Amino acid sequence: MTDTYAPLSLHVPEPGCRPGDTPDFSDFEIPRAGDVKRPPEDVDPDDIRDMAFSIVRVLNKNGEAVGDWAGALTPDELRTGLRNMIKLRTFDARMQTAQRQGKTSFYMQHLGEEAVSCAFAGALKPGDMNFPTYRQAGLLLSTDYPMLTMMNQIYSNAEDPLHGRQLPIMYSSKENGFFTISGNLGTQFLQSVGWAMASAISGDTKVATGWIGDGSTAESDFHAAMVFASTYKAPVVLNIVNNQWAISTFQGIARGGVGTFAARGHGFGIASIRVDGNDYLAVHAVAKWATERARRGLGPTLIEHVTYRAGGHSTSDDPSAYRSGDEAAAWPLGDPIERLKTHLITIGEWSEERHTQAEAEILDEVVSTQKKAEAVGTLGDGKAPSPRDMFEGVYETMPSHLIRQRQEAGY
Amino acid sequence: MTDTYAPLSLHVPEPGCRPGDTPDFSDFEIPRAGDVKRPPEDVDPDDIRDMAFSIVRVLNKNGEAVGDWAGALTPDELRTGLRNMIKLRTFDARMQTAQRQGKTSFYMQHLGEEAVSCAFAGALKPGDMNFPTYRQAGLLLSTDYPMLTMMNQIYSNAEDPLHGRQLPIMYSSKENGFFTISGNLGTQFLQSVGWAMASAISGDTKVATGWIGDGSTAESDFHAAMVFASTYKAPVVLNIVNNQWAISTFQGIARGGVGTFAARGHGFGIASIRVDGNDYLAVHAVAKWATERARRGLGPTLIEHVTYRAGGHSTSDDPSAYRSGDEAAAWPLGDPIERLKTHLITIGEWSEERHTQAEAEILDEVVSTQKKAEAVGTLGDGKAPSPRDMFEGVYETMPSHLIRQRQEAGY
Amino acid sequence: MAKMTMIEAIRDAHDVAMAEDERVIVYGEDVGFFGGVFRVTAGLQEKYGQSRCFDAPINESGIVGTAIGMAAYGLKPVIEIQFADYVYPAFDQIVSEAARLRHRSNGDFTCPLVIRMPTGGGIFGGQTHSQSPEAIFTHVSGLKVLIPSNPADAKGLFLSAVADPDPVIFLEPKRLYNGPFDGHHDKPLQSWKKHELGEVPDGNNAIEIGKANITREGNDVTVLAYGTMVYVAEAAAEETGVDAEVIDLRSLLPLDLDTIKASVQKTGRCVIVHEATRTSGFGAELMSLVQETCFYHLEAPMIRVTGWDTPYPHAQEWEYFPGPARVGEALKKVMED
Amino acid sequence: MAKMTMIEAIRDAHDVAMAEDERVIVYGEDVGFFGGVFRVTAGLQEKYGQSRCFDAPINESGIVGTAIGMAAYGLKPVIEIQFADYVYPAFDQIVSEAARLRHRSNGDFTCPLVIRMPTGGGIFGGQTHSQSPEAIFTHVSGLKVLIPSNPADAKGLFLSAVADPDPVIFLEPKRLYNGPFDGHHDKPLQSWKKHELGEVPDGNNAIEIGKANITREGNDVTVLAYGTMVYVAEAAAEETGVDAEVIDLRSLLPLDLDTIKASVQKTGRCVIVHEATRTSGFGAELMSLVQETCFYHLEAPMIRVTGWDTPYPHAQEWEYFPGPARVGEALKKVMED
Ligand SMILES: Cc1ncc(C[n+]2csc(CCOP(=O)(O)OP(=O)(O)O)c2C)c(N)n1
Ligand SMILES: Cc1ncc(C[n+]2csc(CCOP(=O)(O)OP(=O)(O)O)c2C)c(N)n1
Ligand SMILES: [Mg+2]
Ligand SMILES: [Mg+2]
Repeated sequence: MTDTYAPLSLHVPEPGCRPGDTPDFSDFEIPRAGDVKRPPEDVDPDDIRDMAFSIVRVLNKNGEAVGDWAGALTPDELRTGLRNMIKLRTFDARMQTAQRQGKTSFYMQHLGEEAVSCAFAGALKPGDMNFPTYRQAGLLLSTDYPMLTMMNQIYSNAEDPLHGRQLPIMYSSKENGFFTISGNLGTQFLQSVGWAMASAISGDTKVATGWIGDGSTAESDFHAAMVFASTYKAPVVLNIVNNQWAISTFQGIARGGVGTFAARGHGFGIASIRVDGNDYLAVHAVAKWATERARRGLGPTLIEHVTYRAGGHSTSDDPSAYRSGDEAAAWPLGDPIERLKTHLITIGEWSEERHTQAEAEILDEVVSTQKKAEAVGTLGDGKAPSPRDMFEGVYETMPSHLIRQRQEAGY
Repeated sequence: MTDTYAPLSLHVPEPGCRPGDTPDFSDFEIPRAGDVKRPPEDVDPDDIRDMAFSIVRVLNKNGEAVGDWAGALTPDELRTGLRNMIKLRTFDARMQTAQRQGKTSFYMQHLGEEAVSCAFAGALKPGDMNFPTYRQAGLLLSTDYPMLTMMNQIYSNAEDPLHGRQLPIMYSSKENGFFTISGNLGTQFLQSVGWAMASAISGDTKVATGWIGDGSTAESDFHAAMVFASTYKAPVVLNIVNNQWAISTFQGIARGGVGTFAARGHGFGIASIRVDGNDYLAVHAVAKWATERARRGLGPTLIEHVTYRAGGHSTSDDPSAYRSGDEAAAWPLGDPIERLKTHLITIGEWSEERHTQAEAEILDEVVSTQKKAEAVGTLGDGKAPSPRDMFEGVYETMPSHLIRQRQEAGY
Repeated sequence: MAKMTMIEAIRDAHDVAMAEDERVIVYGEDVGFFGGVFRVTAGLQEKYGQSRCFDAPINESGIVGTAIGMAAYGLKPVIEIQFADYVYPAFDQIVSEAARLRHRSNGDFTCPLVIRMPTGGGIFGGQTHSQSPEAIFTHVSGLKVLIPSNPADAKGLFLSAVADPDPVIFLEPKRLYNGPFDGHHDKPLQSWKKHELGEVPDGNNAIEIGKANITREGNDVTVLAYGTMVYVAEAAAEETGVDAEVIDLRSLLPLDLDTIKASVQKTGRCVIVHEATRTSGFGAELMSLVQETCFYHLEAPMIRVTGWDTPYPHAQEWEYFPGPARVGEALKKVMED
Repeated sequence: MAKMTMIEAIRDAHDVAMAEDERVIVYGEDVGFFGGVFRVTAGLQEKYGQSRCFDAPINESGIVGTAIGMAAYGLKPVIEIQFADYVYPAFDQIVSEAARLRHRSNGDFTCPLVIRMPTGGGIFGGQTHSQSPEAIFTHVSGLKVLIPSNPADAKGLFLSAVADPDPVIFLEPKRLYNGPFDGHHDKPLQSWKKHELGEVPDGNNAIEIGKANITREGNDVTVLAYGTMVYVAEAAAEETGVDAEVIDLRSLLPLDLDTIKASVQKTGRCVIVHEATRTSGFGAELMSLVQETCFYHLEAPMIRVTGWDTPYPHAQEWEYFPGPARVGEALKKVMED
């Protein structure tokens, strides 16, 4: 030890690559598919701490499903998954364009992350409740919820079930287990824990899932969720979607040091796992494992889905201002649709022709649904929900001061 | 896997022992003194993850200082430490009684936890800044800050440096590195990180310490502090004082599962250590190690001080309503004053007689100081700060609306 | 009818609500085994079990956030924030979530939730155990804000709050928890135990939300008050001899504007009293509503008697607190104007 | 003098402040490399380095809490909350800490801190990109609350905020960031780029905090407005032909009551306009102050024109937003009363 010290300086983390740089993911450690073993659901969380520093992967480079997390899904289920992901991507592309055309105010897409929400959806049972962020529409689109209704919401038109009150994509469907989305980050991650506690209090067997982005793990409600989930062993699956970027800031700004997001669970004794978020089979298998733990009263699980946000943050930003345009292509975990497609072809259950045909069918469905929605109306075309709707639903029964204001407003 | 599930139920953690029960700390794993090795200050936090699950201890059962954390303090320094702890305990006892006598509104004591703040104080350098809670007055009392001023503050009398504005014990002394205490839990733990960032931004060599209780780690600002400290590698030492209890709730309500509070650092890659909070030498050694890391730009350290709150939470509560009265005596890490005393006697640097004499001297000092303070005034005896003081200092310059209100109030 | 302190009345109300509806779940810091730092929930865990009344970690956002999830599930959580001064960490969950859930999901999800908190000063609690944050909640569309001034109202309003389908902020004036109910609160070190108790009806005496209560009839000036200030206003009226009509608002949002209007249109004068800091306090809204609806009836400028625009002090508590003397002066002044 | 948008003016103000005083530190979400989602801080990191302008984790309490620590150290942090709608998680740090640091430590520690945030609606941002939370900050003793309405004021007030020894909430009306400055904001999908810019003085044009600005002189009615509403009020006056005096408050706390009083005592009538929800909005405080100080001069009831007491809607934005038509009606009504 010395008594003279050098002046301190502030350490500000920087991503490996900025616009103009060549992306380099060589530091990113990726275990081989099949390497991470599947523990029993009732494992002691202490005994699987290493899983927070590795990555569960099922699909290998050749498109084969390997290891003991494989084998949970039938070819039919896999094809449904593939179709759901294509649908989500197609839907996104059309809606993104519709926003550019001025048909609505705002849009957010899932490009590159489709597996996370689509594969997870298959692990749930009716009555379970998801508390998604704006980037898990696959949880809704994979159910029987009408795509037309989603578009009506996006257009804030006369058939928008939310009556024009909410920003586009802030869907809500209790029936389909999709909690009303909030624009405030992290709040709902915590609410999912409360919902799960309520299920336990009520002697129910339903489970909740919470969702949060890598950047949003920094929010305080992330911590509150961990505290409550661990204290009461709530039947909840807490999902971090680590798509490497918040808006313009990379995950190092939220993560700090050398930890992983999954390792945040260790201080709470929560079972914590990282999974290849672009591997439909791996996400599904881990989701099944974790929901099963929850449903059997074995406590919460924290899952970090490792994926990549291939598009912009939303229609309001241009990622080329803060990251290299080549980064998406260099992302080592590939594209989720391509990978599942290859797997299905490899096992003889799919073909390039069927894929092309499926894409065309889905595009048709999306386009024709879009036409129907636009016939009802788009934002600002005058066929909007009534201004009266703005006053309704603030309370179950409208109090007199709101009635007076509504009258003053002339509706 | 089965498709029928048993009804879920809510898990509510319970302490091992409630009023009437016999305390049982047999589950509490305590390593032997000297067992935990001292890593170099520039150790990779990843390589010492096990330290978050063990406890650094220096004093063994026989009162000897053992292992490689020992040897940092001279007998003189140890005697000063002992005197500081006795002073704090004596001060507390007198002030607690003064509150019972109606001389002030409120008091909080340190009984059983004196080593934590007194031993830590010795590891700091002038200019460093502590962000204490209400239970680290040892950080102030161990400096040259006048005890009389502390009493004046407690009595909200005419010489209270805070002019009667603050609750008793909410001291403030910039000069003595003691940040103004807040009644809101957790807020200051976070502020310490900002102060440390400022030191780094300014190319300074000062470090900050943050303090929080076990119960308060549940607060969201705990998380915010970890996020910012790890992201910017702030020169800060973050201290959790785990005294086993919040108010009526035991640490299991805040901790959940099987983790330790120290392990909260792992998700952030923060160096995390547990220390025997009732071992003056261990606390001092760990504090030295952590402040040295901070001062050399090696990043933050999270320390969990394992101790026991032997008294009530504050003068407002009666712990016998929620825990066994025998728990304090059963606490396996003993009493910090007794342990340091025994050590000094063991190494031939202290004796029962000197101890008794020291206690008497200190009591004299405290009593005579108390008389002086009471001569100035106690709460409600009419010799209070002026009501005018309430209007001053809201802003540097009093705005006109406050001047008007002050005039309206008649001051 | 039984004689009770306000604490006992609210405890009794919990008991009634929990017995009637097993969806009512009670939690908060120290609320379970110990029964709360003010003992409001004492005995409930023992009676209803740990999954209906339990201790929460010290994270106010966590308490409110989980309660929102529970309410969305279909339970009726009743949560305690230990002091109103500690509600701010939960502010986002209350404002951005609880208050808007019904509206933004068009009723798909709702939030029947009661957030209780001891409020106000008068116990030498300093700046972190004395605040009155009611005004900021009244600025949030989607919330209801109640504040009882006596044990019977506390029970009755609590029961309505639990039955309400929307989130309710339930403010409990801690200076009234054990009395006194006489407006002379400035006896700081006197025991709380010696004051008269309130008559509280047995069973479910739910009191409709949004109805004010005229606690003292008068013809010369209307005093708008709530919580502890109701007694201060009454004491001031007695002491000054001004023929004041004292209205205990009980519900700030929704507000019983009809009762206020009728009274001010009768008296032509109005004094508004609250403990919170003045600027943008709820008194501002009250004064605005009265000027908007009673302008032509007003004979003198209305006056606000409030806490000062400073942090709540410790030693200067009774100079900060709007006591009978200050309210009395306002009554005299408004009569002279 | 240069022609600038409000964004450019605030950016320029940062540049001046950072060049003058190396204690000025700028950070927030996306504020560093990218220069902020509205690009207010673009170029500052490049110019002043990473330790004076940097990206923060997404934790608003963390941003404010660390800034308080920095201010206590002796720096002058200027932080951005990405949208005012996201300030609630930081509310505790602002209310319980920043605002009270000086008072509770008797000046031992102080908090010179600027908290910037885009505020207000008009960009189809729905309920989480449109709110106007100014009123709740004005209820907090120890804070100052500023809101400019044009590029020159934005720069001048910002520089005073940075120089101020106490915490300042600096609200930036995002509907004015790039214009228009003509009161006709209800053209949602029109590009922001095409509007006239403002003249902004070079260098340090600090504008004293607490001084309102009469942007339109008139004799018949006083309109109190701030931010975007200043232009709405002016447009309404033009269109109705009512001889209205429009006061741009610029500083809500401290407030320029003298200017307000002088105007209302001249006109005898007052209309108050803001975007925030009505109940307990800042309009209530303004109306109360006017009634307290100008009672005998008032010839008609004052009127508030505000956002409605609902969450901020998406599709119904222009029915919610108090546009020139609604303000015009109020002007006509107050003249008839
Ligand atoms: C409380 C709050 N603060 C800030 C924002 C603005 N914001 C919206 S999305 C976003 C980035 C979130 O990044 P991440 O959590 O990684 O999610 P992703 O978009 O990558 O899915 C930010 C800062 C917000 N919506 N809410
Ligand atoms: C934000 C906030 N919530 C609640 C409280 C009330 N409160 C004061 S101390 C305390 C318990 C704290 O326990 P712990 O952190 O373990 O500290 P200890 O008292 O044991 O040192 C509580 C709940 C508070 N002061 N601030
Ligand atoms: Mg992300
Ligand atoms: Mg404790």
